[in-house]
Amino acid sequence: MDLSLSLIIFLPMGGMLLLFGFGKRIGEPGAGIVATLAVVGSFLIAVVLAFDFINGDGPAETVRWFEWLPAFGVEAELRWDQLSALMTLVVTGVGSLIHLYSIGYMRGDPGFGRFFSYLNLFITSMLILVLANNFALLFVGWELVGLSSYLLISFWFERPIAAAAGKKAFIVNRVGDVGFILALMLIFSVFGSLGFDTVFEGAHRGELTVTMATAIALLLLVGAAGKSAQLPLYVWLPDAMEGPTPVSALIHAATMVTAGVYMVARTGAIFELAPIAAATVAVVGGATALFAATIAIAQRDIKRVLAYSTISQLGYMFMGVGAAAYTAGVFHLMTHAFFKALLFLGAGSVIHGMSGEQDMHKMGGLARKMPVTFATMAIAWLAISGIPPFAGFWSKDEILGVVFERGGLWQVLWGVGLVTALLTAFYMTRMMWLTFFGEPRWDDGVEPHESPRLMTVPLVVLAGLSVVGGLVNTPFKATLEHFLDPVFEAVHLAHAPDGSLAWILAAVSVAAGIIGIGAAILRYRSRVPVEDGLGWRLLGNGYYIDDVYAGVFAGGGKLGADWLAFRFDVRGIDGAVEGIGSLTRKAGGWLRPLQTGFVRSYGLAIIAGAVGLLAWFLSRGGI
Amino acid sequence: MDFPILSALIALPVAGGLAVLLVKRDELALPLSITSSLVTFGGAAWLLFAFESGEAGFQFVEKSTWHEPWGVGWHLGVDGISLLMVVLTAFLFPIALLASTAITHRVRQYAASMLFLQAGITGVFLSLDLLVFFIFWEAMLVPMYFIIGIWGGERRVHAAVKFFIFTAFGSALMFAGILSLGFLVSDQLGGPTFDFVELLGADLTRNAQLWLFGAFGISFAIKVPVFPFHTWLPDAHVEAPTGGSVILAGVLLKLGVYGLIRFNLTLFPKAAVDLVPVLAVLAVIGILYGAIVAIVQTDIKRLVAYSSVSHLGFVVLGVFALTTQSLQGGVIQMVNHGLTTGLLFLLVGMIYERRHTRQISEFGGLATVMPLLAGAFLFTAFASIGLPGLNGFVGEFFVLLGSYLSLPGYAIAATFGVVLAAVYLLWAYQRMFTGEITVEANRGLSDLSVREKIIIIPMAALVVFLGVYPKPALEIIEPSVDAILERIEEQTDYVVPEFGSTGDIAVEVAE
Amino acid sequence: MVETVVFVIFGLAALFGAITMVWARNPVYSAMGLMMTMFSIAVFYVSNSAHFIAVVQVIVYAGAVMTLFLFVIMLIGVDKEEDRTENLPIQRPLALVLILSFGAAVVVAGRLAWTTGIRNPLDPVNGTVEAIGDELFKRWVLPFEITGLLLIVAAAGAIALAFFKDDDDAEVDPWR
Amino acid sequence: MAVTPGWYMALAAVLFIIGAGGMLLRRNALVMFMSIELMLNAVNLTFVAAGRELNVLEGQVAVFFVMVVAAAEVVVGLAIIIAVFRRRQTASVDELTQLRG
Repeated sequence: MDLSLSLIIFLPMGGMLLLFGFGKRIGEPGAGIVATLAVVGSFLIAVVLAFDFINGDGPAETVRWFEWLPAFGVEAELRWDQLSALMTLVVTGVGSLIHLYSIGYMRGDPGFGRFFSYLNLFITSMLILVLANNFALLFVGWELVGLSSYLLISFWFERPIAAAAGKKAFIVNRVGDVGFILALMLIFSVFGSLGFDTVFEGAHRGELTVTMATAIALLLLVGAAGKSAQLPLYVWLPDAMEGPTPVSALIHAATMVTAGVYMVARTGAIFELAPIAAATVAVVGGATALFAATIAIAQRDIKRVLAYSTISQLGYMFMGVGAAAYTAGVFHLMTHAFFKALLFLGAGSVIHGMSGEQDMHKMGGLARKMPVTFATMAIAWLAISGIPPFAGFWSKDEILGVVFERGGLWQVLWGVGLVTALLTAFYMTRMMWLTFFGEPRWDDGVEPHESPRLMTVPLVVLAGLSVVGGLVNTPFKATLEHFLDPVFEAVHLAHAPDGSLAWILAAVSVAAGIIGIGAAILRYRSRVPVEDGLGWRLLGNGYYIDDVYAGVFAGGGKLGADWLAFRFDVRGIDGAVEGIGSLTRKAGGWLRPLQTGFVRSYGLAIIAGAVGLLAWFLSRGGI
Repeated sequence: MDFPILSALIALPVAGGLAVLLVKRDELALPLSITSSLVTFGGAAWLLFAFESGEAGFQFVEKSTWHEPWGVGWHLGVDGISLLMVVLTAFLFPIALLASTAITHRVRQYAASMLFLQAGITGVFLSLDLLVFFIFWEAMLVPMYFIIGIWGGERRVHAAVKFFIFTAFGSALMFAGILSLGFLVSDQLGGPTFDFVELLGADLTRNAQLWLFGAFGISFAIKVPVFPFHTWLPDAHVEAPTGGSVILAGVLLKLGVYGLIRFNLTLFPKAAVDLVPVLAVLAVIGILYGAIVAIVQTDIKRLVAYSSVSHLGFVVLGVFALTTQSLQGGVIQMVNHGLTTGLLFLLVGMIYERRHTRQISEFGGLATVMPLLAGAFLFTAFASIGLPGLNGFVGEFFVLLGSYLSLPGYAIAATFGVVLAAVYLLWAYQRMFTGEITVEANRGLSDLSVREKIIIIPMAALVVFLGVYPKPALEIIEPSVDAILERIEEQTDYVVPEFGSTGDIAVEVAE
Repeated sequence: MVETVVFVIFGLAALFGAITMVWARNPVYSAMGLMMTMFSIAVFYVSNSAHFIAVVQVIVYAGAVMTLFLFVIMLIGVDKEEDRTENLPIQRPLALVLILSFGAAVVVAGRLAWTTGIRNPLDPVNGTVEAIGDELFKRWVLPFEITGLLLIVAAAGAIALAFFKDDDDAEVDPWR
Repeated sequence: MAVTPGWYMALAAVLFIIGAGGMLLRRNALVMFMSIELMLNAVNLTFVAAGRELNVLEGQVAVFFVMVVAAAEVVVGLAIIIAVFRRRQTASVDELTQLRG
């Protein structure tokens, strides 16, 4: 068991090191194949290891590598339980498909070997994050994932915007990580250890007061918001689209951004003790979902639509885990991984076909030109809009159901979720229509063609998963719930309603989806309306929040730093030091005129001194 | 056979220096000095393996008194705190010399002064007699002054003089402190003594300790440099030659921290406990101030210099949080900072040797021309930012989590320094290495030569090793650190906070 | 009784000499004045039974030093009348103020105690040559030898100043 | 009304003050020099008077040494004055101000 679990991480890590060293020599397809095999290998091992979980609740196992930080009692230790198994399967599964796809997509790119070594680095760090058995190792994965996203976003570093986007992503993630570190501080100060087991059992034994639990939970939320691009730290995800499309698919849709959701699910025990914090998570999720959905409507760039859509769907997941429906959240995470990866890869194949063109207003009528891409993206489009029997419907409906079930204010959140579902359907239909239907608005010299088989095969597989994926956890047969139960039995789970209420809610959400699609079709059927009114520009630029951030933090920060560096430091402190030097010289200058040159003034001084001395002696009463 | 390894570690560089001076031909200077420093490194490596890591006291002690009535003598010893620094010094010098091939005029004097500098630094780390410590402290200044003053950049004389006066001012205070300490204890210990081990036995009044803490503290604070005394560092770094600034950043700054731990914490515990808030404030200011100022620097060396101010702010915070984790973090971060910042300076030196300018605006798109150097720079930048898996993270993690219980507010403020570190380094990397090549001169630059690879690979390997498996290093540090904390607990009413005490206690402290 | 008469006469003589020395326009007159003061002081030495000192005073001081002065005055040219213009503005008033305050201080000190130190109960001592010689060569022999050396140095100095007159650099004085 | 050493000291004080005045007010180097000699003599007189008061010989020994030093001083002083005079043809102190700050 130990070896095989470690192997899951060592395979991609080996791939990464091998390609990093000899990427160039292995050359064009070879590097891709090595990388893909590594990830597929991990996937197969994960399936084998997860097998005994499926037919009954196998025990959670831990594999200890070595003692990493003795003073903190932190061991480099892996944990294999149902939740990490599920995440590993998603990461390696979707990952291997995307690796396969990238071989086609990145053909002819000079940095081919380097790209795949970075991809394997990402898979390794994501697996470390998912398989960690203590907060410190989780943080290691957390940061390494940030590193690989930095490297992959600014992969084409010759383009300044890509480099800037990579830096922005890392720094915004880092802001989130500050919250995470503060949470670690509190946890360590309370429990004296960072191991999951000690912390969660301690939480159950009541070692954690409500205020402390809320503090830790809120700080963990800050970390999660940073990594999963939730309000207010979402600004880096749209810019991260500068990276190659497979990267967007893998990192910014399927796996990395879901790390926040996984972390909240994993630390359920703490969130359970802090209802306010859990509610905040849900509210943040809901708000982000609605907010991002509104922006997605007005995007022209196909990848940006999907980026805001991802932020919105992550909002859903946060709503789920916030409402203590961890299985629902994780379920939506899984289904979202399938159809969102598919959408991104589809978009990549569209861009590939249109030789780099990303503006939807310059596309149209591609259905005939790219039938497979169109078909698979259509499936994903129906899945994300929540049309049964596709995957999206089951997971999103369960989340809405749970939120509605919680009653009280939660139903307001349910309303928000419903509106977002409608908007989701609208902007996805808009995207599909602008890209695949209507008359072609291509630039001249652009010859769209279907992508090679290497790229379309993963699309088809993902399409299948998008269809089948939902059936894993339907109200009739909640297999996923049983699968994950041992992980969450310590935490009391909120369950979706059943019986007539479930049906009504399902009907309402499907109706919302259909209305969204209908509205979009009506609007875009005949001609592409000109979209540059005030409202459109406002939404198109994301309420200008990004520019506000740039102005306030970047601009303001720079001004403050300039003042501090060149005014305060150079003139202030350094000036003080140099000042002391020139002061002594000046003082010397003041004393110079005392030497008048006249002997008699010196005589005068001597006599004055004598008189002074005598007076002083006399004042002390005689000698 | 108790071969006086410690004295050898000091004598070897001196002998090397003299030999280099005697040999007439200039081109022999660097190879000879490199071999001499490599031999010293061999000795240091042997010392590292022969050192029992579970011990708290001084090992390999050599003692011979010169002047009995005053208890002055040649007393060397090494313990958990100084061992790693001695090995780091011995490790950095051959690399610094190997990186100084750009020095052309008066190479012999350069190599000799570097070796004398090594002797001085090793002497400071090893000597347990306050007067001998002071002699080495002053002796070390002279070669550094020449290295900056003669082989430096344009405003080198200004920088050298500023560096010298700053440190000399501090050491004058320290000398007064040493003398008064030596004679203050004469009535308790039967006659004045300058021997560190005997001084441990003395019990000074709180007032005396405060004054002595101030005298020693200011001198070490200048060296560290703690916030208000840092203005000499950017000038000294910008003007120092590559080899000089590697040593300056890698080891010289740590003398201040070593002094703070060895003398201020151990000899004056009462004062140390009282002054914790003061130094914690200065440390946190240093962290945030150094980082913010580094963001907008136009000269890359000045940027790295300010980053050193920020990183050493972390170390000082760790040292004065007075918990076993934070103190260990401080000591290990000294070594880590030495490696990462040393490597950063080496890389900056390599770029300087190619383009003879340090202005960031002069560069752009270097990654297309020199991918290896760009990769090394990014690797070191991430180590310096504190990416887990690399050595910077271990130190920061220890300091931040360790200092939370005793200094909650300061630890939280210091955590934001982590973000700023990412900002200034990545922004510098972006401006220098990514994007198109704008300046024509950058187009023809060559990538890493074999010599440069030989410099980078060992350091990079150490950076990764200390990041992934810091256990052996931490086990060396832990006993000595615990010994100091126990001594503080005995001497004062300060209790080292217990991590993981039941939730409620921690809550009160945290409120 | 005799002593008071002697004191009064020679006191006035000394004062007169001192004032002439300061006031006289012609340096020779001031030299004469100083000589008169020195002689009256010698008389005071005698009245204080310091006979050896009185003789030495007359020979060394009044004799050798004053003649040396007269010699130099002759050398420098006695006829030049000093112009009385005072070009240091604050010199004169400040000098007077200091002198008066000095006098006041002395008067105040006088009232306190003219002499400090323990009185020697033995019979009054008189400064005969034997007594002074005995004192000099027993307790004060070291200072005595040092003064010998001092005199040699002074003589050598004077000769050096006189001989090595480098008349080549009649350089123009820049401040003139 | 016997003459007490106090009288002598008072007289010496007056003489000293006159000497000081002379040194401050006159510009001729020689006269200043003579006033210094006068001040020295005044001090000698005080020494002797004090010696008589306390019946000790130290007073007179001190005077002896003062005289020796004064002699040496005069020798060197006059030599300087002559050398300066030969160069500047003046003995007035106020013209010799090259050594100012």
